[in-house]
Amino acid sequence: MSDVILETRNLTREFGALVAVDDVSVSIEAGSLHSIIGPNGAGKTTFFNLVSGTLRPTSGRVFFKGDDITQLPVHRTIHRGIGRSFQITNLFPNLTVLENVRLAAQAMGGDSLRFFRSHRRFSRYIERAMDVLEQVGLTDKAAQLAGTLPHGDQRKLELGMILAPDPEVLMLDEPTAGMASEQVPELMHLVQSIQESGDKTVVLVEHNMNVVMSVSDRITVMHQGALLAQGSPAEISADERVQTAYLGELYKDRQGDR
Amino acid sequence: MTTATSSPARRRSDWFKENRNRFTTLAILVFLLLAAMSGVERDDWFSTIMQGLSVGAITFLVASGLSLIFGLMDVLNLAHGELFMLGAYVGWTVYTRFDTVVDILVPLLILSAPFTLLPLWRRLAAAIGSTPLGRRWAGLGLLAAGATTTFVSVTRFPLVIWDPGNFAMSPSNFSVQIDLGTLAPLPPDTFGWPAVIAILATLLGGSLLALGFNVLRSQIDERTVVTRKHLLGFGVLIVTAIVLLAVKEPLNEWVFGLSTTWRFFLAMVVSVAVGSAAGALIEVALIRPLYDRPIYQLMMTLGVGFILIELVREVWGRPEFTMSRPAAFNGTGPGCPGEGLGGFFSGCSTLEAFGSRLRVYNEGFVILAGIVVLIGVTLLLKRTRIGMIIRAGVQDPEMVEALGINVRRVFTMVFALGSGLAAFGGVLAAPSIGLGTGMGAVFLLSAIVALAIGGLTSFPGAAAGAVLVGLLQQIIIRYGQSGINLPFLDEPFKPSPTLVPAAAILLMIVVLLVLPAGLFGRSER
Amino acid sequence: MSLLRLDEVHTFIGQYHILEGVSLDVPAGDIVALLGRNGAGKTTTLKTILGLTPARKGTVQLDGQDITLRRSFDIANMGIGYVPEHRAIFADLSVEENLRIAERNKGDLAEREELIFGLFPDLKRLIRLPGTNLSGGQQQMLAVARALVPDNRLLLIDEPSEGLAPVIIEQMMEAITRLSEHSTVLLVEQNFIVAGRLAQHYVIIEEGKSVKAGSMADLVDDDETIKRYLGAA
Amino acid sequence: MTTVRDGTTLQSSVRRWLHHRRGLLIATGLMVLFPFVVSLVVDGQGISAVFANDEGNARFLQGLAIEIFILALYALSYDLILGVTGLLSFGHAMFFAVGAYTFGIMLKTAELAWPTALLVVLAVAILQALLFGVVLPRVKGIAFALITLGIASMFWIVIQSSDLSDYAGAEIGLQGIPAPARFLDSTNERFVFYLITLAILVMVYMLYTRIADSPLGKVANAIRDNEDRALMLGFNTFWFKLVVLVIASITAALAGTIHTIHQPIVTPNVASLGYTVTALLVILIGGVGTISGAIVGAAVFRLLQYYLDRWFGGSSDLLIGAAYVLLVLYLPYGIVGTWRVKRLQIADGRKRLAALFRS
Repeated sequence: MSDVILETRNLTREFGALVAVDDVSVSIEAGSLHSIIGPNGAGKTTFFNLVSGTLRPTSGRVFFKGDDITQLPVHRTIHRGIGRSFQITNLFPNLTVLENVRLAAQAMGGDSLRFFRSHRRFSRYIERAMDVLEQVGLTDKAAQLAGTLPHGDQRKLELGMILAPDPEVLMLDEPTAGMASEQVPELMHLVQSIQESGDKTVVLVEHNMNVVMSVSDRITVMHQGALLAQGSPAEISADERVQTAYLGELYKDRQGDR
Repeated sequence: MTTATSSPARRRSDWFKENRNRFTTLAILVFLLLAAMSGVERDDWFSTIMQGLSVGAITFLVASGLSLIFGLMDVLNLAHGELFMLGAYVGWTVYTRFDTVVDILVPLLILSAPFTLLPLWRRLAAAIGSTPLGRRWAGLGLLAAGATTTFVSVTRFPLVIWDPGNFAMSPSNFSVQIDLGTLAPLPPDTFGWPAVIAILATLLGGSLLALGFNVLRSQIDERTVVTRKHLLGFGVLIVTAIVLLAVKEPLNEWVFGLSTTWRFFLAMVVSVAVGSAAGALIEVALIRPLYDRPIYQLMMTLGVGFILIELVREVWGRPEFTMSRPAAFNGTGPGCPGEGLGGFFSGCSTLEAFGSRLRVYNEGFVILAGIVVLIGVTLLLKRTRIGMIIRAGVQDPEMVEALGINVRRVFTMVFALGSGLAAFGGVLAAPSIGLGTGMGAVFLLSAIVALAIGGLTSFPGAAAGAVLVGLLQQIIIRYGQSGINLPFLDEPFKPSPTLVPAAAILLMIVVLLVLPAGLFGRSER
Repeated sequence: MSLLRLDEVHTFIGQYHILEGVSLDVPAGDIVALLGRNGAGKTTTLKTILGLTPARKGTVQLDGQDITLRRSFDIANMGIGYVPEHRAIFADLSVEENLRIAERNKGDLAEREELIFGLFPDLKRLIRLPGTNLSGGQQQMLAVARALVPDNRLLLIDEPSEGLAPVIIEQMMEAITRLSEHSTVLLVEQNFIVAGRLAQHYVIIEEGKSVKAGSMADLVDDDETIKRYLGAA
Repeated sequence: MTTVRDGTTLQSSVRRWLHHRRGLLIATGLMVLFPFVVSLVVDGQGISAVFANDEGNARFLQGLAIEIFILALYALSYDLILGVTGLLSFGHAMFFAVGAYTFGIMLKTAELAWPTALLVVLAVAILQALLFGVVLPRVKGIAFALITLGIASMFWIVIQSSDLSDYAGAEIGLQGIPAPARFLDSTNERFVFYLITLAILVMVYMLYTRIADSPLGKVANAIRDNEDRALMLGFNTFWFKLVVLVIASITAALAGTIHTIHQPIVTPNVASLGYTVTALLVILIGGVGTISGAIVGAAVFRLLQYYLDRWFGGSSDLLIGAAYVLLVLYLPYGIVGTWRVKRLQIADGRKRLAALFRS
């Protein structure tokens, strides 16, 4: 068993009476691809927000490589090496594609407060950004305004912005949301190659069951804020509770037909 | 980002916990006020409170409109203070120079009459052709032609004899000077042309303008037909104008024969009407095109405020006016000052109560008017359908529109209502503080401070904030007379009256830093 | 005869090009499910029909009438009810006011009281409560009920099952089935099981484009399509 | 877009710099020659008249130009806050007025030498930016606008209150400020002072274009576009906003200082909301967020104001207000902004034309 890189202990977040995340303890192993699934409203995005520091938990803690990062503000968790993407496209629409990624790369360096040199002199960020753009396949659109990209390319750009700072853990919130089905395998392949080649950990929230089952090392199922099941893809697809709660009655019937 | 999807059912204890900051702040504020009051001599405290409430009432009238507008459409109307000022000037004009109102009203009615025939212009506009560029130039050309015609014809009406300088004179003074020959305005019969031609030319001008605006409208709408209702509206406007023109002299005499109380009442009605109309016009013509550019909207209202000030300077000139209190609140002599709270109805200018002397107008009538507006608007919001729509719109205008309600029209109505309230505040304030082009900025600042303290979108918050600001200001003024013993000064520090608004602003900054959403405001949704 | 028809609709939100060609037909009297992944543009399609995010290209027709450029309130008044994704219950208004605000003519609510409270008996009990005090399920009921107050021939319902407990989903499905006897329904639904049970037709949206449409009965057996576009099941 | 670090010689990089900056260099040169041209052509006097500080159009127009330079400096600083970083501050007049008043009081009441006074201005400018900075992490958007409006209004009220009349001269303002030095004297050494202000403006402009292009400026752009996202990229946006405020505050205070030397009178007007609106108007005319727009806008605004006042007298403010409203409605990108947008279209058209000929 490899080391645990990211761990939550009894993480709970309430919005008034609604318990969006309810006593969730998850351990994510370094170098693994760990998926979190669950129906809409299961609390996956809130869970992401708690881990990345966008939201504060009502109770419970988050550990990264053994350090307690529960109270760290969001910009600090990124510097620790946790990159996080968004379900809803969240870019700088009036800046170019290159600039979006370049900024993400620049955020990691210490020169962002320098104001007397042209940003072009810090060519390592531009080089890094171009590398990333090539990785996600947006090189030829580098000069375009991010807001004018088609939806699928915006998803790729979003991924690029996570990659640019070279984080140890990538938290991807439905990276394929809204993408054309032809592009999905391509993107997932990319995610997988990043995970394998760079010794990175990927935490993935995804709706696409096929994708999840084929790429994940481990799967966590959430339902109505709480942890329903954890295990390998095989274990999860065999788990009765998961099938009834998440995949639904109809799915079970159809499975029976086969 | 999406967080939880539903807004939760709150338990009572949660509610208290969430509002802890709010209660603490409120408690500290009350404590501070009480502590401040304890330093004031006993005889003074009642009148200080009443004066504070009076200033608070005027501030509230400005703040309430500001709050309604901001709540519903997210526009911080920085021209609101100038609408307040406009209300004061219009009210003053009706009060002291009713004759000018008739003179202005006649061409205005004629000019606006063609606008009632909207379907006609829409059909004509639709016939004009549909290339965007062509329509644009045609529309601008029509507007220019209309404006020129209007300008030439309107100056043929008797209103031209009202030189700005003349406004400063009382009607009697004015007629005396004319009799003496020291003042020689153009005689009213220098119509230039016969009245009929002037009227027709104005009608033409109005028609050209109406057509021009409709040509410039992007949507072509051919569905509408001129109905009897439209014709009726047109007829009423024209007939009113002609009748007014005919009965001008006797009407003026009759109005000047009324008591100042009645004239004050008339002034309130007219300035609220003018304020509302101006507000609606500003919203439709200038704010609406900018709904998707909020920062420009803010800049626009700022610019409109400056234009209103300059317009007032053009029309009324630069001197500052005073306005006498209406007769019902201006009595002196035997039986005055009135005794106790019953003195309110004695017709005296002052009354004695709780060991303090109060001015019936300032500390009685104004506060009363403020309370009436507070209750009236609260009822409007809570009990009527339009109030329901406003409350819903504050939260989610898109959903309201999706229910089949014309939200834009509601926006215009609320803007008009808010502007009307500000104008009402202006006319109420005029007898106690006088008129000047700077009055708007002063009260806008107070109103913004009050709103920020109370919570930008909260109507009760506007009232609470306004009262707090009013009280605080009066207490500071009172200390300005007696002095505060500060630990590090030898002599008591006597803040000058000019420093008064600064105290309220300081309070605002502190409150905003503790509670960014204000006392009653809802924090971010 | 189709009640609603979208033809190559393109919609932008600010700089973002969200819909890149959506065409669909909603036959009168049926339930049509709009399917697709998160972010595909389903909600925007509903908003475009209502004119809340107006189409820049293409046409929207209601009953043969072009409504593309009409204002939202105008479109709604032609008989379209909208149940938005996050319910959009007016928190400051009581349950009764939330219903009353939807009246187009005085007395609409009184006329349909029986239907509404028959479907959702809970609401009658809560009638005086402010909207903010309702639970998620109750809010969803209220949102549907609100769309029923005026006489609507078309209902646009966005994710009625989202975040609800299974029991309440059942109740909601029951309600939608019953109200579809009165009006046509265009339904956005993530939960394929719910959509499969309710709708007669489906339209799949992907990357802002409508890519596939047909009868729901066919789709339920079409594993290939489900796998490809919907991912689940 | 990638930069290539090749073995460029010093000579070629200087040449490239000159080429890159040719517009600015030409404009600066023209402005240096401007008084001589006016003196020769309009007044019919010799070149020496300019040095001799003689009365005439040349002297008057130099004064007007200095006012434009001051306004441009002030507007530049506002453009950095509002246009580049997207912070809507309604208290910018205070940044200017604090510089003007501090410098005046230091010279007149404290009788300091001008370099010391300048240091005091610098310190006060940094201090007031920090004061604005205190509220930065708490409030955003409209609340920030309100608080800055509040702070500036307080300053405006305090500065004209009678309590401080010994220092700030209450409503009349600060008068009788001595000239700080022989060469810092707009009355007796106008041409020298003209050149100094021109030089300052050119330097500040170059600094500002650099800032806008620097890593800091890029983060500022990101904050303007989507602050939450910038935060989630790992930028602690508070520091960036604070640095921007400090730079803008120092620039505006410098503009205020020059104003004090030029006018030798400081009135409370320069602290009023109206003066913030002036800055807003200037960058609106020039183009929000374009940097050079601030200078173009300042020139257009001041000349417009001057000529409208000459032609229409009292009604000129009304006309300026109307122009403002039309600008907001119909020309939101301003002169420079619109030109930049159209320039691409023009270049596009030219390319299409060329392609047409080639085929």
